[in-house]
Amino acid sequence: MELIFEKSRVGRRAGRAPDYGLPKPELPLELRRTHPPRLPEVAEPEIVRHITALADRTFGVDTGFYPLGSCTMKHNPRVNERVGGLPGFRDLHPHQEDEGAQGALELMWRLQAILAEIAGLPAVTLQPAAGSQGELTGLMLMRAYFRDRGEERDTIVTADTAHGTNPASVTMAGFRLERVETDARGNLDLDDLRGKVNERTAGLMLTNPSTLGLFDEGIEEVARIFHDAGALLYYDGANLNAVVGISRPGDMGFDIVHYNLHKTFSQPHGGGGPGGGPVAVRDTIESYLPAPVVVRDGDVYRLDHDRPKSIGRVRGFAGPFGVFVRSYAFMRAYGPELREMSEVAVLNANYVLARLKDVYDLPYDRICMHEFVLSARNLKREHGITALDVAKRLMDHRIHPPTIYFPLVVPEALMIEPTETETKERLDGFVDAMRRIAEEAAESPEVLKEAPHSRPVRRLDEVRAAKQPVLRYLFDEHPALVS
Amino acid sequence: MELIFEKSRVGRRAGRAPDYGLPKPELPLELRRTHPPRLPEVAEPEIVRHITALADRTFGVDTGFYPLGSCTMKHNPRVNERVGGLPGFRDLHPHQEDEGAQGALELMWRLQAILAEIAGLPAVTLQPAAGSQGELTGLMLMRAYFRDRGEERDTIVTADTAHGTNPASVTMAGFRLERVETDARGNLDLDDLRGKVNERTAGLMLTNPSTLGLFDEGIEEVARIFHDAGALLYYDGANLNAVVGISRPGDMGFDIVHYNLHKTFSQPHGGGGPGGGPVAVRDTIESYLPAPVVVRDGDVYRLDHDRPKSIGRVRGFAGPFGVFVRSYAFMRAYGPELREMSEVAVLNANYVLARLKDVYDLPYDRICMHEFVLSARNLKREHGITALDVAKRLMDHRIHPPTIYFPLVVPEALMIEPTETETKERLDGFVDAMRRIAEEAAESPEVLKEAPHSRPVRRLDEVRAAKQPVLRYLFDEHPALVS
Amino acid sequence: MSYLGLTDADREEMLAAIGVATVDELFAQIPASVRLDRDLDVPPALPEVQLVAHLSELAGRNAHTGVELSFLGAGIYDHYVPAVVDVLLSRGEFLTAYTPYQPEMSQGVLQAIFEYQTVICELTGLDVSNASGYDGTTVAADACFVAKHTSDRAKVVLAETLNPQVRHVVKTYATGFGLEVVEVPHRGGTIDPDDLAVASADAAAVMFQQPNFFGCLEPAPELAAAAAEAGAHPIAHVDLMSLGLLEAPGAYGCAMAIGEGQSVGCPPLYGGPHYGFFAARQEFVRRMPGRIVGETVDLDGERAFVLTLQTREQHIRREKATSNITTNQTLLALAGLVTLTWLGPQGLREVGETCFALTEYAKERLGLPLVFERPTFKEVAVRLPRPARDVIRDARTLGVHPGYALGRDYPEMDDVLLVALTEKRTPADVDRLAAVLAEVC
Amino acid sequence: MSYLGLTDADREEMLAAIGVATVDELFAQIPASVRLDRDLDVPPALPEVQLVAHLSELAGRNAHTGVELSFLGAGIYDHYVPAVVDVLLSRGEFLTAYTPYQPEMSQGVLQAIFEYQTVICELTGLDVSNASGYDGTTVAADACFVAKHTSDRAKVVLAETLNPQVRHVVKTYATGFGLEVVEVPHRGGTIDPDDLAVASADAAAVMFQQPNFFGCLEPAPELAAAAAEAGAHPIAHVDLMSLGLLEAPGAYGCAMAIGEGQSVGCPPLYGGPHYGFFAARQEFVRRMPGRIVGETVDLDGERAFVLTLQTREQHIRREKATSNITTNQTLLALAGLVTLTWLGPQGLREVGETCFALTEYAKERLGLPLVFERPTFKEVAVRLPRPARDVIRDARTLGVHPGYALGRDYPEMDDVLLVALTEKRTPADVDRLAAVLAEVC
Ligand SMILES: Cc1ncc(COP(=O)(O)O)c(C=O)c1O
Ligand SMILES: Cc1ncc(COP(=O)(O)O)c(C=O)c1O
Repeated sequence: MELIFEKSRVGRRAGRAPDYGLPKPELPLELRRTHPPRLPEVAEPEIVRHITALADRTFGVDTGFYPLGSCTMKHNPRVNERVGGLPGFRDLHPHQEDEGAQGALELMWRLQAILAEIAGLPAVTLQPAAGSQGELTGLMLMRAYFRDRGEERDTIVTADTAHGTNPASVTMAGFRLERVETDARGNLDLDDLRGKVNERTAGLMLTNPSTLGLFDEGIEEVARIFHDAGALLYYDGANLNAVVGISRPGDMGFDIVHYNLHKTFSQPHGGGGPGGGPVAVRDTIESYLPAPVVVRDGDVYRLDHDRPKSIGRVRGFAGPFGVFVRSYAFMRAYGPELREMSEVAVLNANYVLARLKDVYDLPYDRICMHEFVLSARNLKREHGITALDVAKRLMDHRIHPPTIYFPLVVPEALMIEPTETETKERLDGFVDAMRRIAEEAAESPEVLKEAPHSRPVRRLDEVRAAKQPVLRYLFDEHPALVS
Repeated sequence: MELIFEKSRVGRRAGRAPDYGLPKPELPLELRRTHPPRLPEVAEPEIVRHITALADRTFGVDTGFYPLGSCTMKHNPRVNERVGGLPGFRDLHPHQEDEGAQGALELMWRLQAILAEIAGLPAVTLQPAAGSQGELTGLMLMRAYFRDRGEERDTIVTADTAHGTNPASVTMAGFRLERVETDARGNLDLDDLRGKVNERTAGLMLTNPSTLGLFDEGIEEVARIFHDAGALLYYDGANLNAVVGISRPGDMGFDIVHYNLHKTFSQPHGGGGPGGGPVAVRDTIESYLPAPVVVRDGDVYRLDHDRPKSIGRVRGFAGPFGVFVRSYAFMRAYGPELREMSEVAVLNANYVLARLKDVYDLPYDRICMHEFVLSARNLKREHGITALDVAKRLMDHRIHPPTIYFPLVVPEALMIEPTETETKERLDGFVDAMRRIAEEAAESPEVLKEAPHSRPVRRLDEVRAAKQPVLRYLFDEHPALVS
Repeated sequence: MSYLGLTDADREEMLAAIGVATVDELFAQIPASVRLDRDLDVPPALPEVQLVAHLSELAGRNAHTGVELSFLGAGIYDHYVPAVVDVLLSRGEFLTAYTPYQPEMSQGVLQAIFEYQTVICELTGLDVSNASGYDGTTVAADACFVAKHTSDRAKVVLAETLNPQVRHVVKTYATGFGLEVVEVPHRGGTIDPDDLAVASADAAAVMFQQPNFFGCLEPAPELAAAAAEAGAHPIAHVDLMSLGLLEAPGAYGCAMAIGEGQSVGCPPLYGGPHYGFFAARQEFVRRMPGRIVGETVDLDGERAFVLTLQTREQHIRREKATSNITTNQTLLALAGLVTLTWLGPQGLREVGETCFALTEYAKERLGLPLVFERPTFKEVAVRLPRPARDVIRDARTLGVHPGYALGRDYPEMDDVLLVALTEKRTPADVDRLAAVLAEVC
Repeated sequence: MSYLGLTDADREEMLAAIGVATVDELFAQIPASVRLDRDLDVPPALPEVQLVAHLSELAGRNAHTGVELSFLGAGIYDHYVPAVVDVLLSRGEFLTAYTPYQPEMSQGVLQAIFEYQTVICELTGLDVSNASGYDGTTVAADACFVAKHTSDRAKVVLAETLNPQVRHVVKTYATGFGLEVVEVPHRGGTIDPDDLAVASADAAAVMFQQPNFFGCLEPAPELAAAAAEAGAHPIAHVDLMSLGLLEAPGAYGCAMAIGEGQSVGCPPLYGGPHYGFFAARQEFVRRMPGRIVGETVDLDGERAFVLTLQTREQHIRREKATSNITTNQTLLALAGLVTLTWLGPQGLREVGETCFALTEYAKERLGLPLVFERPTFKEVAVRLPRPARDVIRDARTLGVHPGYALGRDYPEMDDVLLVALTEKRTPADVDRLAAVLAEVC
């Protein structure tokens, strides 16, 4: 398919700015643009067709089943898009005085309250832009908390199953990293853990249920170990979809929690974003939260910027407001039945697991939570078929592949998260496809090696992409098109 | 692909009505529903996927080139959808008092004024729902006009090239039909015409340019013949896209004109509709227009229902208002440059014609207007390839076929209307496809006979559809799904 | 221009290929005397920014349901249109496609229409549905046309309780159809079956509305029986939104059921575009107007859908066609399909129950004399101490539009207000209406 | 529940397949003591009708640009977002897809990001762009991180005329990064190159904003030169909407260019979500944060696109990654791409010219003393006879929001009002602002 630059012709155009017939002022010469940018020159009809054609080459949850583990690719209710587009939200300037933004502030305040109840922790900041930034914020909060106490703690413990963002956040926050092993049941190895927690330990970062889709059965003991050492526990909320209304991180002993609004609370993923990563904390940590915070005085809501102990701001304004509107609408559509959301997410995952574990290896044979991790190592051993081959072949069934090769502790990992919004028919379709692929691995492995066979492109040369990076359109190879 | 009824399961649901906890009144027993309707039971996620999958199996102007002759499948600007959705329009009740609808009334009044200027006729009714209803309205206006004059006229003359709606409208309006021939140049045959116009003749219905895409060079004489006989001329505006700002029906001598807002003025066709078919008339006919009409008193706009000589209403309220918003926005985006719209439509058509007439027969070898009609009779004679085969093969080039087998005066007709919103690249792509198909007709006719090869379905058994009509889903063949 | 893609270079090449020097030459075939030798006298072009500003300004001068608490109904109802409908309307493939003449290009829209026809048949209890008519008025004229041609009778009987606009349009069409139109007056808000029996003598069809224009429930089964008795086709004009609770017309012997589809899937939009639905018993299928989609198979025997029974239509039968309709209301009809799918049988029933309950609540809360004793569904006529038009004017100054002035159509009802209740109104809204009416009456 | 599709029968079958009797058993692995033994204490579920009513009520209590004539800017600008952007945002395939880890499933979004990277490179005059950062503040922190790791220096210099929120976020991140942050005060509204030269000594990077937070045009080329002179990476924080008129940062020697993308393609939306853009010279590519899409070929040699240089990223490099970012702002960045495509080079230039001209018109029409003598682009700081906060409060009662109170960030500027002009404002709007300010001052 042509790039938009290849559909460009000198002199074509779509948008025009109004010309109010005012005198045209002159810019200082040395600041003026010397070469006009080579933006595409295309009239509206072909812009619309281009977007349409690109969409046709993109697979979303609306297109079909998308069990991408750890990403909670649930259905995105359309009413959320409708309310997200209300002029009272869309056209509200973030510098508007609080008196002129009471509805928006009330929405954020209500969202904070619901999030706090779900986490079982009292105070919430909505500012972080995504889970990863929530992590960084949480670690900054730990630093501030200990500095305030005059304690010198420089180490953060993470699990070997942790998502890459955890260690990356640890480094960005200026902490040392300590890794702890997973035991045979998929829980944190308590013996290994005890040896690694001491007075230098600032805290733990844990995903629970873990990236294996397993709830840590020793969580109480884990919490005790850290708290006894005066350290804090951080909850990576990426897997919260398993336990909303069922078990609260605060009750598990976590002191700081991030939510991924684009996972658990259905902000559409948008091909990579936007997201939202609010953070909830215990009252002992509240005073360090990023400013501003939404507070309520009687019937009036306002942004409180006066937080002397705050770590400061981590992004612009009070957070990704449009995401709040969608997630708040999502929560209000469920009410207390949010519990049912998690129950069905777990039921769906266990059903698929039950129907697949006889054909794919299951490293940790337990009831899972909202997702589970299979291994294709049996197919690799017997037929040389890898997790990648399985993933590519699924595409020919019009199913998006699961997350693969993560978590790292499982070889040939296939990380499968069906989510609660799928019907049994969809789950059965996936099971049938996975079983068929396992048969094909034996019957016709070459078909899998060559897969996909039905997509707009075949497998790509990723090495070439990295070795000879071409990261933007090379106009000079197409001089005819340049203005 | 499954039907929505096949995705239905008892107990699934999406929408809920609010329950305000009021007492539940009882309906009279004899009026109560006995069997619940078997509406689909589907949750929102699969509803959205169903719509998405159906869209993927539908080809629109947004998907690609759509030169469907006589239908003016031009690009539909998206700003029109945006303004069409403004709450002030969308949520305005049609029974709202005029004082509460001044913005809507002003829009309609302004639209009437622009339409009047384009037709060169003073008075406009916006009421008709589409071109066909505009025709019927026009014929009713003729009847009222002559009745008022005490004249007995019962015959309407139409051209042999006329669209089927013209004769159909004549019958519905209770008139007799007289058909006149087309001459060798594609104009009305004046000799034939003279013999058919007399004191019983109420009027002429003519499309100009004709459905052959040719402007009637004798239009002045045609008008003279009818007017001398005391008859009226009706202009079928389906082809107005050729002459906006260039030649006005009123100046050609037409007394009554309909517009197709969904063709010339870009109301999206919506898979079959909605449309809009306003009618403009000479002042001598104004008093018969359907009521209500939008009038302006000073700065105030109102619906005038008090029209004693009106033929009455032809549909509900004042017309398809949402269509008016879009077409008005379209006209305001162009302003007087609407002339350029028609110039480019005619330029595009002639360019394609020039590049195709050596490979397909051209029955009337003239410069065309916004569309033209080729004949595949040469391919049929030499290779047994019909217009239908050409049409089906175009699909494999991701191009929507032109209108075929119309107008009836041309055997194996291919009626091609590119519209003004296509780029030269698109036109060239179409020309290349058409030329390639002509080659294939000689090289590999079976490939054409079997076409299309790349659509979700192959050619259909249309005879069976008509012989054993299945016009709704047969639940009884799928008892499992029934609630 | 934003919507045109030709560059100057393109134009030159194209003119050369055609063999003319200028675009003007292409118009040489138009006699000079009928060419426009000046620019169109229309307002100047607006860039998109200003276009949106201009239309927003116009929209801003309309009192819509977002700024005024409204109880207007009288044929157009402010029911909730679900967000899933936005998905349909925003898909360019549906928006920018036309009538599916080429089935291989249009299976999606064809299947959707087939599904629409099915839900219409289900709701009305009849055998066949077309792909939509213009609106609730024109389908009534269509039905009379069908009735005339399936009987050798030239009279149609209309209930006076049938929407006045519907009766008006039928009369407008009647002359051309060669139909005589007779109206039967109501007694206490509904039609008396005996009156109807008398009027039905040698009528081709009898048309009544359920619930009727006053919001009252007609003795529909008896009316249908009386008509059938006299050999006239009973035709019910119904509200789809009521058919989760009210009996299907087919179940009480109607030959055809028609109506305005707006209440299901379309916002009021100042009167359109909406869709008219048309359903009938099998025997009428070959006389039906408009597009009809049928199921068939392709060369591989796969299920597929196609426009069928086209020999009824103008492009084949021309002056012998059953109608002249071409462009219809497909996109709106599909909005109706999506809405009905979203509601499902329970949802449709719930909407009906909520409207019904709110109406009973309003009767008691408003404390105004009811004009008719008959049972109602979602609309009620109350008598005011002052002319309804004045009350409406005064109430609007308080931000409430209390309803429709029946005096607009029934001169003897100048003091009657028709109040409509949809599920979007709450008991608190009704309380506010009561307070406002108390204040201005 | 509307979003859940399991029937009771489904649940039974599924539990049986799993081999448990109840859903509760699935949660047995959660220690009882940490289970919630009550319902969540959250507001009750709302059917869609009421949900929309509730959110509309909240939205209705915000003074948005449709109900208040606003001259607010200060980092977020009310530029026109074209309707073609609606097409992008309403396509479910883009809306509901995630990061394109599997290129064969996501060529559309990958190509779109590649096109986005290209236009960012074109506008900034730099070699590489990532697929977006969170916003205009976090990309500034990212840039400092890159600067630190591509120099062996631990100091960053920020212009005092750089958006205060940007400086604030850089400081928040600085501790973790091990960075020292130094600020250079302005002289008369812009940064003096000599001051900057001094401060730049052994700095890893120098960051300034063009146009700056006061709306003034910095002597950007001289600032970049001064920084480079001192061996510090010059980083420009720019407004994409200005780059049709203003020189590309790459052209005057900047190592990196970053900024808030909101002005191009995103409505104000009370602060987000928007997108931050990040462009740099080739040499920094392997230290850049975030997703980057590259061109390659598939097995058939066909052009295709894929996420590349992933060894920079957290999922591969973990604690050694250049950033922890995972979810980014792709959809908004693509809204920017569509907007820039719609504008094209002429459109972008015209928008700049219109804003520039309106600003000059405002300077003269408002007749208030200008705080700074420097040339401006689309924003101007004027001195008021009263505290700006009070003037804003009073002006709002007249339906006009006159601008931003610079005293919020610069205590010494309590009487300074920052007025922003986009192409959506008209000369008549400026006249109205002048009248209102005259009235309340
Ligand atoms: C386990 C885990 N932690 C953290 C993250 C990072 O969250 P986000 O993508 O919202 O930054 C993710 C998702 O990518 C995740 O799966
Ligand atoms: C020549 C001609 N006349 C009349 C019509 C009928 O117009 P409409 O489809 O708007 O009813 C059409 C279009 O179908 C047409 O092409």
